[in-house]
Formats: sequence, C-alpha cells, structure tokens
Amino acid sequence: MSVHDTLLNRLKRGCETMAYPKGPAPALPDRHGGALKVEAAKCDASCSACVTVCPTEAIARPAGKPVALDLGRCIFCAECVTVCPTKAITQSNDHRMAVRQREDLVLGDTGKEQVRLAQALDEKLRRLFGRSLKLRQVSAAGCNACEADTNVLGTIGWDLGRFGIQFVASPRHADGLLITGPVSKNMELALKKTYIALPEPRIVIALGACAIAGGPFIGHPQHHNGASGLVPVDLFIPGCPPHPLTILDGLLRLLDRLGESDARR
Amino acid sequence: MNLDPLNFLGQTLALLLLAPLLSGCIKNWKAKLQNRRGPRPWQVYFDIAKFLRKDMVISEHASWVFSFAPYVVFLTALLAGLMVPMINAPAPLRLFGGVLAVVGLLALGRFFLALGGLDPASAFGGMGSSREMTISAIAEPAMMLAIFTVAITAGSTDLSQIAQSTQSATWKLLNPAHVLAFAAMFVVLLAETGRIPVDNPATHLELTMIHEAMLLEYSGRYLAFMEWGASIKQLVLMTLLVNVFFPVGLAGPQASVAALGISLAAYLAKLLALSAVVVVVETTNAKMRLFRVPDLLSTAFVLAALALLSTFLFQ
Amino acid sequence: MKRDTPFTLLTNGTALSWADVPEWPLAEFLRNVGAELGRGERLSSFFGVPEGDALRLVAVLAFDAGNTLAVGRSQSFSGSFPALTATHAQAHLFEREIWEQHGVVPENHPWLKPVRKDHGAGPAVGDFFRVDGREIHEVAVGPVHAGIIEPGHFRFQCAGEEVLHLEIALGFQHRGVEEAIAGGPHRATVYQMETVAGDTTIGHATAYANALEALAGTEAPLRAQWLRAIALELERLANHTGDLGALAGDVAFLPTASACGKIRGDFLNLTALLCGNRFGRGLVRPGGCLLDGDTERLSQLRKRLETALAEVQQAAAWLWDAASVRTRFEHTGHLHAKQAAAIGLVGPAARACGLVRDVRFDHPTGWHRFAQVPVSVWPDGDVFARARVRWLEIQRSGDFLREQLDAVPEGETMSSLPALAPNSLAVALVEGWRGEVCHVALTGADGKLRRYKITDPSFHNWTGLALALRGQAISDFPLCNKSFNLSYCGFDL
Amino acid sequence: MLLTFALWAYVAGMAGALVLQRAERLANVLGFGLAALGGVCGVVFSVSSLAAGRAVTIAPVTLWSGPIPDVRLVVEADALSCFFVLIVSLVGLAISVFSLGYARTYYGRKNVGVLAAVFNALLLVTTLVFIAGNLWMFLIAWELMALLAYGMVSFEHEDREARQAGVLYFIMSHLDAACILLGFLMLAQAAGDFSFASLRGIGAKLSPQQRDAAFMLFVIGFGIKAGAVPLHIWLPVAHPVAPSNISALMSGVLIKTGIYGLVRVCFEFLGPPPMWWGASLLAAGTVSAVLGVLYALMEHDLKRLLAYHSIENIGIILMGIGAALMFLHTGHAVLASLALIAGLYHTINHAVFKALLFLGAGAVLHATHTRNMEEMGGLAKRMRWTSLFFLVGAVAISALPPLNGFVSEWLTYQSLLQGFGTTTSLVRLMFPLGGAMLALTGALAAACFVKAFGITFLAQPRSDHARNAHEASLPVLIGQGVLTAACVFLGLFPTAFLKLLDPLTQQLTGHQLSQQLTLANGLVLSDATAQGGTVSTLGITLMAVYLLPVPLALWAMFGRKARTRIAPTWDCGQRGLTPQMEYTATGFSKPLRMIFKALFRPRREVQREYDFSPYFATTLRFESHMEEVFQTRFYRPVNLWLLRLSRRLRALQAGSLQAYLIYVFITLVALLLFAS
Repeated sequence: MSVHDTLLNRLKRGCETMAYPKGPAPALPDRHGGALKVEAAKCDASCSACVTVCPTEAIARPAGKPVALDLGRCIFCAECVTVCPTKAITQSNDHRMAVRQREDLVLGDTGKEQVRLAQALDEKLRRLFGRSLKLRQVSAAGCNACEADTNVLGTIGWDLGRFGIQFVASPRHADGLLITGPVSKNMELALKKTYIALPEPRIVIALGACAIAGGPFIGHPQHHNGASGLVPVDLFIPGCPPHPLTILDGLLRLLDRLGESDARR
Repeated sequence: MNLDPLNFLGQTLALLLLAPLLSGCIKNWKAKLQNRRGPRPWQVYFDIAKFLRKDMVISEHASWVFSFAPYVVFLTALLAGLMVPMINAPAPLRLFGGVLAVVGLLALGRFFLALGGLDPASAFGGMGSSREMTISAIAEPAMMLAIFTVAITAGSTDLSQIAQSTQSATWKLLNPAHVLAFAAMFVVLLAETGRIPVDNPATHLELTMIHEAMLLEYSGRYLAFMEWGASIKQLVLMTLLVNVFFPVGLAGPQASVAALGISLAAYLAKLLALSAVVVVVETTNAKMRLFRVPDLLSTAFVLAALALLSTFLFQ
Repeated sequence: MKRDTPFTLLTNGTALSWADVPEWPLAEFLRNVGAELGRGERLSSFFGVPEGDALRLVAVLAFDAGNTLAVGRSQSFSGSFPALTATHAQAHLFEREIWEQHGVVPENHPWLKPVRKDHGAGPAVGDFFRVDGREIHEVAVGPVHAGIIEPGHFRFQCAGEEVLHLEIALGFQHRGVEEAIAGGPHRATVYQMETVAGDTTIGHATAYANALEALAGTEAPLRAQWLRAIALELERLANHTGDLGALAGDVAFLPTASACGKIRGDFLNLTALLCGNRFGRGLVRPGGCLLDGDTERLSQLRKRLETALAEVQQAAAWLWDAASVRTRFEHTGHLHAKQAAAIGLVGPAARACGLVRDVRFDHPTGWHRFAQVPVSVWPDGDVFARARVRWLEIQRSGDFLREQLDAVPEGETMSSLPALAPNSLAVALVEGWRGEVCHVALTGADGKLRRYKITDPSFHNWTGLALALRGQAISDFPLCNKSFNLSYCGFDL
Repeated sequence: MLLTFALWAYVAGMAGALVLQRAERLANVLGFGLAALGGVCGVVFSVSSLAAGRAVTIAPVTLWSGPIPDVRLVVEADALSCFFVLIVSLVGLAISVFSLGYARTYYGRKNVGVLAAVFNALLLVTTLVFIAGNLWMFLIAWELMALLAYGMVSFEHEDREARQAGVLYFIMSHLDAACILLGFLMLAQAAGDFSFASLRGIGAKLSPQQRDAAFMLFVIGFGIKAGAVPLHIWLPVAHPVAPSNISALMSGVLIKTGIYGLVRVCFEFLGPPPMWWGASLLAAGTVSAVLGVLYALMEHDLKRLLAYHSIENIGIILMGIGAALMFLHTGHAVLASLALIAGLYHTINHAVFKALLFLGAGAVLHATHTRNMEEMGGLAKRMRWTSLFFLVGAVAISALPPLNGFVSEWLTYQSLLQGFGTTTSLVRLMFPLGGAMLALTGALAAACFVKAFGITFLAQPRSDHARNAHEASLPVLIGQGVLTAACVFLGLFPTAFLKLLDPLTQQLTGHQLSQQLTLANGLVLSDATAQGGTVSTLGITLMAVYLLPVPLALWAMFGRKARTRIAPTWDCGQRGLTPQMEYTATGFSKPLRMIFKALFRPRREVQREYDFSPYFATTLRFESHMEEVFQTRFYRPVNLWLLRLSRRLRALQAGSLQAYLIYVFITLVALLLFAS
C-alpha cells in the first residue's frame, strides 16, 4: 500500500464527513418512524388496545386521565401505532428525542404531545465543556447495539471528534459518563467505582431504553432497571438502539452546539 | 551574560503557544488523510484550558513524587526549548546549556514521568514506565551519536554554533554524514514523541499504550501540565531536527527585523513540512510489535554510526 | 449415511415428542455422550431440565459429517454426576453452567468455577489461578475497558511482557433472559430474543422463529425464509467489515480502519432499508417476516450493496498489501486445529484453524436448503487466518446476496402460527456471523415453554481466546481479542 | 598539623571503641564521634591545602624507621593525595554520623565496639595509603586495608554467603597486592630507592618492554581493587553482605584507592605513556560502564544493584583517565588535563552519591529487614526524608541535570568530543563511539534507577515489613543529608570546586585549567575551547525557579476553584488492586533482558502440571535464570585448570628426603648458570 496511492485515493474521495449540524440532517431510514406523537384528544377512553399490546408496559391509562406513553420505556416496536384504531399514537419521523428530565419522556397530557427537548447545560458547565467534552463509556448489561451505534459516531461519516467530543480511556481524563444497558447487579459496583473515579464537575448520559428504564428486560430481578437509581442522570436518549443521529443530536443539544438550524423549544 | 529579556520572553511564549497548535495540526492532518474533518488544530488549547479548570482526583497510593512529576515534566521541556535556536541562532539560554543539556533535561522529564506512572500502583502505569525507559535507553545513544556527528563537524556542542557552522557551508547539508544523521534523528523523533510505528498516541487499548499509560492516573491541572509538557517536548525535538540538522533560513545573531521575519517564516514552513512527513508515516504504517521497536532503534544507531564514519571518510 | 448410534437423530429445525427422546440411567447416558464425543462429534447443547427437585440432563450432539443432530436425555437424578470435562474439554463450560443453575455437582471437574455468579456476589470475586514464580505479576484488566466495548474481566499472569496464563471471568452482562422465557412465549419474549446479542439480532430471532415453527409443526412461507437469509447475510457482511476495520484499528493502520468504519454503517443502513432498524429488529417473527421489500426497495438495496462491496474490496486490499500489518497479524494468537476441535470452537474462529464447520453447509435449514454458500476455511489458526476467513466470508456473502437479489421468489411473507405441540422438543441451529447459534425449546403438557436453552457461539469460543494468549506478548492481547470479537452478552444471557 | 590531629583522632576512636566494648552505647558514641571529628579535620586540611594551591603540602616525614636499613615509613602529601584525603574524610564524616544511629540496630546482636574500631582503623589506613611517601608505607597500609575490609565483609559471619564473600574478597585483594608489589619492585629495582620522590619519572630509565610489563601489572592490580570488568566479580558479592555503613565506605572510598594508584603510577612514575595504554584504559572503561549498568538492571537485590553501579561508574572514571593518557601521548596537554579533571571530578561525585545511595539502602534495609526490592514498596509515604535523599542520589547517579553526575559526565563528553580532532589515525573513532556508549550507559542507568526508586519507594507496600516501616532515626538522616548537600553543591557550583583541582592538574599535566573552564564569573562551566559548548547547572536551576510562576499563574488564572480529592486507584471497576498486581522489578527490566539476551543468555523453564486434561493446568511454575558470563566463561575454567595443575604438582612431594636434596641441588645449579 504505497504512500502514493493512499494520497491519490484520499484526494479523489475528498472529505466524507457530513455537513450536519451546519447542513441538513441525514434522513432517517423511511421505516424507522422516529419519535412517537400522542394526541390525547383522538384517544377514546374506552379502548385500551395499545396498553395490552406494548411489550414493556410503556403505555398506561391512569383513571380519568388520557393515555400516558412513557417514551423512556418504549423500544419503538410500533405495535401500538398499528393497533390504535383512532391513530392517537403516530410516528413523527423526528429523530430529536433527547431530554434532560425523566418525566419529560412521559407523553399524553395536553401540551405534552411530543417530547420536550433537552435544554443546554447551565452557563458554568457549558463554558467548561462547550468545546471540549471527554466521555467515559460504561456498558452495564444490555445487548451491545447501543455501544455499536456510539462507535459509529466515531467513524469518518459522523466524526464526533470535530465537536471536541471524545471517548477517553481513563475516567480520570473524563468529564462525563455515558451509560448503556440496564445496569446488571453484577455491574453495579463497577459503575459506582467509575462514577467516583470521575473528577467533578461531571455529567451522566443514559443512552438507550435499557439505561433509562430496563428496555426489553424491564422488571428482571437481575438488574436495576436503568442507571437513574444509582447515579444522577443529566441526559436521557431513548431508543432501542437510538439512531446515531438521535445520539449526536442529544449531545450537541446538551452543549448548545446545534446553531439556529433546528433548535425547537 | 547577554540574556536579553525580549528574546527570552518571545521564545517562552512561542514555545507555550506553538506546541499545542503543532500537535493539534498533526491530529487534524491525520484526520484529513482519513477523509474526515477531524478536530480543529486549536482543539488542544480547549482541552488544556478545560483540564486546568477541572478538579483533581489523586490515587490513595500516590506519594509526593506523583504531585511533583507534572511540574518537572513541564519545566524541563520548557527549559530544553529555551536552549534550542528557534527564530534566531543564539537561543535565549544558549549560555546555560548546549545539546547535552537539552538531552539531559528531556531525560530528567522522562525520569519523573516514569516515576509518576509507577506511583499509583496500577499495572498499566508500571507497564508504560518499563516500556518508555526501555525505548529511551535504546534511542538515546542513537540520538547522541547523530548529535556528535554534527557537533564534531561544527567543533562544539553549542546548538547555535552548530546551526551557524552548518548553515555557512550550504553544500554541507547534502553530504552523506548530514543526511544519515537527519534520518537517524527522524527515527528517534518518532520513538521519543510516541508516534505510530512505535506507539499509537490516539489508542484506546491500555495494554498497548506506552506514553499514554503513564498518564492514566493524572487528572485536572496535573494532566494539563503533562500533556502540555509532552507537546513542548515534541516541538523541541522537531525544532532540533529542523534548525540544527537543516538550518536553512535561520537568522544570524544580530539579525534585522526583516531577517527575523524570514527566519520565522522559514522555521514555520520547515516545521509544517516535517509534520506532514510525520503524518504520512503515521498514516501508511501499522504499529510495530513491541519487540521489533529495539530493532528499529538499532537501525537508527547504525545510521548514526555510518554518519560518524562518513565525516571521517569524506572530510 | 446413518451411523449406528443409540441417540435419536433429527434434522435441524424440526421437533420430536419428548417421549421419543431416548432415556438412560445417568452413568449410561454420560458414557454414550462420551463415546460420541470420542468419535469426534460436537456437543451443541448440554443442559438440565428440572423435574420437581430432581434434574434430568439433556444432550444435543451435532453429527457434522452425517448432516444430522442427535438428542438424548438421562433419567432424573439429584446430588452429583461424573464430569465429562476430564476427558472431553468441550463440555467444561456446560457442566459449570449446570452446577451454577441447578446445584448438581460435576465430580472431579478440573475447573469448577461459577460461570455468571448470578446468585449474590458479582463475578470475578473468586480466587484466580496463580502462577508461582518470583517474577510473576498479575495484570487485571477489569470490567470497564478503555474503549467502547462490553465489560469482562481478564486476569493475566505475566512474567514481564509475556503472558503465561489468561483467565477470563464474565457474567457482568447477565440479565436473566432464560429465566424470563419459562412459561412463555410472553409478549416481550420475541423482543428479548432479538436483544440476546445485539449484533446477532437476525441470527437469534431466526433460531427462535424456527424453533417455534417446528414446535407448531408449520414452516415460514418461502419468501419469508428468503428474506431471513438475505437479512442474515447482510448482518454477516456488516459485522465482518466492522471486524476488519477494528483489527486494522488495533494495529493502528488508519486507512482500512477509517474506511471499514464507514462501510459497516452502509451495510447497517441496508438492513435499515428493509426493516427501519439498523440491527434488523422487527423483521423476523415466528411464522414469517413482519415487513416485506417491494421490487423498487430491493433494487435500491441491490445497487447500494454493489457500491459498498466495491469500497470494502478497496479497503481490504490496503490491509493485505501493507507489510507492517502482515507482520503484526501472522503468528499472533496461534491455535492448533487439535486444540480447536478439543474445546469445540465454532464459526470463523474454528474455520480459521482449518476445521470445516458451518451450519449453512452441515445442517442447512430454511432458504439455505436451496442456495449454497461455500465454507471459507484457512489453515493457520492465527490472527491473520481469522482475518482472512472474515474477508472470504464477506466476498461469499456478497456473491450470495447478488445471486439471490437477482431472483426474488414470490409469495406473501407472513403466516399465522398455530398453538405449540405439548411435550415436544425442538432444536434450531443458525449460522450467526460468530458461529453456530443453538436454540433448544421444550414444551410442557400445557403447550407452554417449559425449558428454553440458548447457546451463543461465544459460549464455545471464549476458552479459545484464553488458550490463544498463552506465551504471547501482553501487548498483542487486544489484537487477539478483536480477532475473536466474541459477544459478552451472548455468553452471559 | 590538622592531618596528624585527624590521624590521632582515628587512633583514639579505635582504641576507645575497643576498650569500651562492653558499654555498647558509649563505644558507639565514642568510636563514631571521634571518627566524625577526624573526618572534619581531614576535610578542613585537604580543602585548605588544595585552595592554597601549594604543590607539596607536607614534606616527606618518617613515621618509623625500623632496624633493617631503608625500611622506613615515610609520609608525604601532595595535591593528588590531598584530593583523595578530601574524599575519604568527607565520606568518612557522613558515614560516621550515619553510623551513630545505624549502629543502634546492632545493640545486643553484634559487637558494636569492634565495628566502630575497625571503621576507625579503615579510615586511618585508607588515609595513610593516600599520603604514603614510600613503597613500604604504601604496601603496608594497602595490606592492612585489605585485611580490615575482609574483617568487615564477613562481619555478619553467621550467614554462609557473607563468609564466602569474605574469602573471595580476601583472595582477590591479595591477587592485586601481589601484582602491585611486583610492579613496584620493578620500578624500585630501576630507581634503587623505595621513596616515591625517587620513583617519579622512573619510566624513562626502563626499557619499553619493562615499562609495558609494569603498566600491565599495575593495571591488573589497581583494576581488581577498582573493580573494572573483567576483574570485577568480587565487588557485587562482597559489598552487599557488609554492614551498610561499611559497604558505603567500601564502594565510596576503598575502590577509589585503585583509581589513586593508577593515576599516581601512570601520570607520575611511568613517564610519557604510549598510545595503547590510554586506548586500553578507555576501552576497559567503556566495557565496564556498559556491562556494569546492564547487570545492575537485572538485579532485584537493592545492594547488589548499587554494587554493580559502582562498576559502571568506575568504568566512566577509567574512560576519563584513559582519554587523558591518550591526549598526553598526542601532546595535547590542555585536553589531557580536561579529561583528567573529568575523571577525578566523577571520582568524588561517585564517592558522594554512591555512599548516599548505600546509606539510603541501609536505612531501607533496617526498616524492611530485607534486601529484595520485590518485598518493598510504598516507603515514600512512610520514610519521607529517606525517599527524598534516595531520589537525589538516583537523579545524581543517572547523570541528570542539575546534579553532579551530569556535570562530570558533561566534562567527559566534552573531552571525548574534542578527542576526535586530536589524531588522524583510526583510533580517534574510539572517542565518539565511547561517547555513544556513555550515552547508552546514562540512559540504562536512568532506567535502572527508575526501577530501583519506583519499586522500592513508590506504589503499594508488598510485604508487612514494608507496610509498617517507619522513618529512620535523626543521625541516620543527618548522615544522608550531609551527602545530599555535597551532591547539590558539587552539582550547582562546579566552577568553585574546579579551583581546588588546579594544583592537582598543575602537578600531573602541568596546566591550570580552572580559569579557562569558568565563564560569567563562576556561573557557567565552559569546555576550554573558543566557541565550545557551555553549561550552567546553577543557571538551569535559577531559570527553573524563574519559570515556576508560569504553571502557578496558569493554576491561579484557571483553576482557583478546583478542589483535590483522594480516591482509590482506577482499577477498571473491579474489586480493588492487590500488591500482587503491581509491576515487579524483574518484570520492569524484562524487555531489556530480551534485547540484550546475547549477553545474559536467559534460560526459562515452565513446569505445567495437570490432572486430567492439558487445558486445565493445576499448577504452573515459571523460573528464569541468567548465566553469570564471566564466572562461567573465564574464572571457573581458570579455577579448574589451577586445581588440576596443583593436583599434578602434589606428586613432587614424594616424601623421601633424597628427592628433596636432589631438588635443592638442581635449583642451585640453575641459579649459578643464571647468575653468570
């Protein structure tokens, strides 16, 4: 592989990193569906078809109140969308789902048809991590799909490094913890020790349905149904696994690096 | 004792500011060669500024040596930098040390870096220190022999003197002794700054790290000083390579402002050219097996010995 | 050719009633299994079925040469049983698992340590094997690793840089998948099957679907089987490309590492084109496939497949041309064919040691009965061989996809699944990209799943990594580990 | 006058310690106190005489003249002897202060009185060797020194290793005494008189073959004493077993008597040296330096490691002296004095930092009851001051700026570099190659002391002794402190010290070099050529302090609010790090053992036992050994040959009287033939 044809090939291909967030976001696969939208008005009180069909009991019907869909527990299997007679629950094809508070993920009340997107960090943390955020990833049970999609962010197409965001080897060098998986009992000690090893100020990101509420394994006695019980979580990114675009959007929203292009709410 | 403050202050600032920019440029170009946009060259500044602000977590096993090492690494790199001619031939601390002092200061920095790696009782730090000292033990004689070749032709170990004498006879740059010495120094540069064939600076695998393994336990401002010291050391070695072995365009002692300008431009051009060569070498080579690295460095030693022989034959 | 064997033979993806499974007293059962293993057969699955407070052992053997499977069970017993591991190393992890899950003790098992340590104390607590010698020191690479990989504990016994012994302690990813299926299939079961090992979603989901279809006595429509084969090969392409890139990344060879990272994303997007999820979630269901690809979508898939295969061809060419890469790959992490056969390796790791083992070839089921993918084998058994096998499989999967996408079968993709037959046993093997995925389903009298055993290929291969490291330099461990690239969550379930 | 007072102090100390053996505490204070007093007087005397610049400080004085004519003990002190008296007194002073505290460990166990007495005797006899005026004085003092040192090596005679080391030391000492005796007899036979004054320049009267023979005898004799390779095998065996204060004295001072003898003979007695003398010394020095440090790297016994380093530093000194002899041959007297200054400066540097390291090792030994580094660790937090002193010694011996090791090696580099231009014959290639080997030695020494300091003092304690070690007593710390101060002074103020060497170089090479070596009124050290290289360790330290505000300003500007928190070491999230997971000393140096395996010839055996299947080992044992190349390749064959020869010779003792008469007759006839 001589030097010559590496350089030649490189010049021919040019830069393959996407323009986003300066340019338009790459399209989600058409059958992906993106975030769910719940219009409580359309939902008639008597039917509870979606509640029975959801594999992770993400949909609940509190008495007297319209349907409540917890996007944190949802694994985006879209069973409820197909089975709902009145199309109260629809797919919005919107990749933006990251939130700062856990309760923002519960949709259904008036005004909460869609996810309230995450605000940026407060002034002090943003000044500190705005242009240099080093994350330490901890995989605590789960199925390795979220890790794969976080790895994809490092490839030349997404190129996370251009935002100054980098995954580092030692927690001593890290500013934040990115947790995937429902935190099995066997990984509880390791997660706590990693969190302690991080120097303050530090942030925690729960990535994927497992890390938020246990994902497809919700309720199993072998794990803690997500990281929020063990460490204070600053950012929730739902999905099973969340599309790389959703993860990147969450990270940039946290650092207020999205620019004016599509900052909504 | 002509320690004029302007030259001293100018070079100190240049060292502090240029070093992170240079390592940032190298990272950026490596990314460009992989068809990605990559981190911006001044990203290293943001990282260092953030580390300075952050809190520190120190291991319970670490002793006072652990906290002393970052300052030693940072200051020795800075001092070595002040003894190497950057823009005009007489370096600010020219009187306080020639090439032997530069090599000695860098060795002192490495000594404390290795101790800092061993202190927190983690196996990775011990592994990093052992590998770092092994590689430097083989690299130093090669570097010393290359420097001797140049020093002997110049008749002194004072860097400014060497630069000026090599500069005066321009054909001297092409004689085999000089070329061989330059090649040997280039290999030593790759080994000392932990570049790809020897060590992968951007690796994530603690078991393969050499330089990075010793920094695993550092955080906050200590880590900032360590990273900054390492980038200054890289700038010092590159300046040594560029201004002493290839001193084209280096301004003389009492140079006019115009001459200084040209010298600055020539220096930056040479520095970026050398960085480009380093980047291409890093992109087209895989990391060597750890037991092959001494063979690479012994070839550097043989190159330097041949350089020495050729001064004797061709003089 | 049918060999005379006391076991009942059945082909892959079929079921038989629980009564037809031959039953022997414990000692005789173990003697029969030992005899078959002595003849060179392979143990696909070996587990316990609790009956009251007693236990009944069930063994599923794969007669690769005979292209058939064999099943046998022991009478119920309690207390302990003579271990097979003393003479047949491939049963060692299965017996440890039986001990951990059911408490029956395998007598004089040479390495009786918990597998996942799910009751109480976490994994990697027990006493590790110690090499005695003055200059020996331990290197412990703990659950949390430097990069973005799953947690596992590696305890090296080193003399300086040389590794004398490596012991791997897993169990950190244990989520209790098997325990949750009992009494199933529940609503969440199919989703849990897809997330047993995220990068082998299609492999595990197809095995689960085949097992249930076998128990229900039906078969998925032909076009669904065709779609499953397409998705399985796309998953293999994506993972092997990712591995080639990761191997190049581990030796810091940037051109191939960066190129393959991007191309893996392209292959995942092809799967997403079919079913919306990059890992193929929501495609395979018992009874067929939930989503279908119309001609326009399939032709778009065919075109993008062509460009991706061309790019991976270019990236791999760089890798094989670079001499500095070849010196790192060759003679690293060597494993002999005899060792590989003794510990029962499967998948690319086994084929890289020269063993011809491929479920698509030995036990074809579904669409593989009609379309053949040649077996990619390489003799040396080192990191270079494992990389070459991956490269051969990428080329052959590419050819298979081109050939299949040019001849799309007709028919609908989904059929309803009748109730499961009671008291019957089904075995489903699928050649996942890491090797043989084995699902064994046993229904009770009420037609509900009484016992469901999943064996991920990593369950066989982790011992291979521990063996490959002996005598290597510790700085080569990440390279050897990535050349196997085994699943931690598939092992821990 | 001061010198006689010092000698009498030693005698009094010896006598006092012997008499008061019973009262250990008193004997300790009296013995070592008087030794310290003697040391102070010796230092003041030598510094004042060297500073005064007088060529001859004490005219020849007869101490004792016996009944046999011209068998007199004459004492004479010139600049060279004053310099070495300075070394013995300075190191003796520091060690005696150290021993006040260290000897307490022997209370009740060993006889402290004898230890103090022999210590004083050793100091007395060594000083006499340096100021010996004539042959008898020199040889008698030399022999006494060897005997006393043998006594000390087998001081802890209960363990077999010490006894064997003592025997080996005894044999080797008498081997070198024999060679020196033969050499001096050849010179005295030519000069007709035994006084050193008459021996000066005697070489001119000898035929070239005789001069070369005399030179070879002296090189072997003094080489054994100094411990140059291949005559070094006794050093790493003898020094570690002696009590720490004595091994500090032996390593710091006793091996310097070999250097003193070599300089005295080569520069004064044997006249203008041929080229091959200097070249052979330079080669021997280079080989000693490289092999010394390579063997030191492989050691995990702290004191053996330091002993091997003595061989390395002796090699560096010999390189300086060899280069000086070569320059004398080629007529470059200025360069010769530069090389000589480099050699002698390194002699005093080595005496100081090696004694400091041995004292540090002694303090650590006392705290952890073991010499094996693999059982130490974590001492930096428990023995804060000892670790600081050991670190200063380690930085000095690794020739790192700004301490004294760097200055003497800088001078050696300069002399080697300028040596390249002195001749046109191929031999000039030896200089840069010698320089490269010196660089290799320096780098390996740095690696060795990272290992020594790191494994001994840092990380977690590896044994209970190390865990509850505590700081040494005050005198022990003061002893080390004195030597640390000496290291720092010799490092930062070389120009001041070089003035003391002026009378010495004047006497030996006829040049005073301190003015040419000093620039910027004493701040900068130059290499005595017009545009030559300069270095200023004081300048570097001042600049370091001057630049310290840069990181501090950054800290103040950015990180004022940053807090520091103590947490467990990052262990990848497992249950916690055990000492077993720390790096071992042998593990640390394993890569270098692999690189230099041609020299070490490592052999490794792995015993793997398993009950049932090879995949599940029950026990695994790993042993690796290195071949002692010199013993197996050189000394053992010589031993076997000697034994065979002596067995054959025993046949001569036939036991019959007639046979013996015939032998006498034959020798008589032979002598007659020879005499005519």
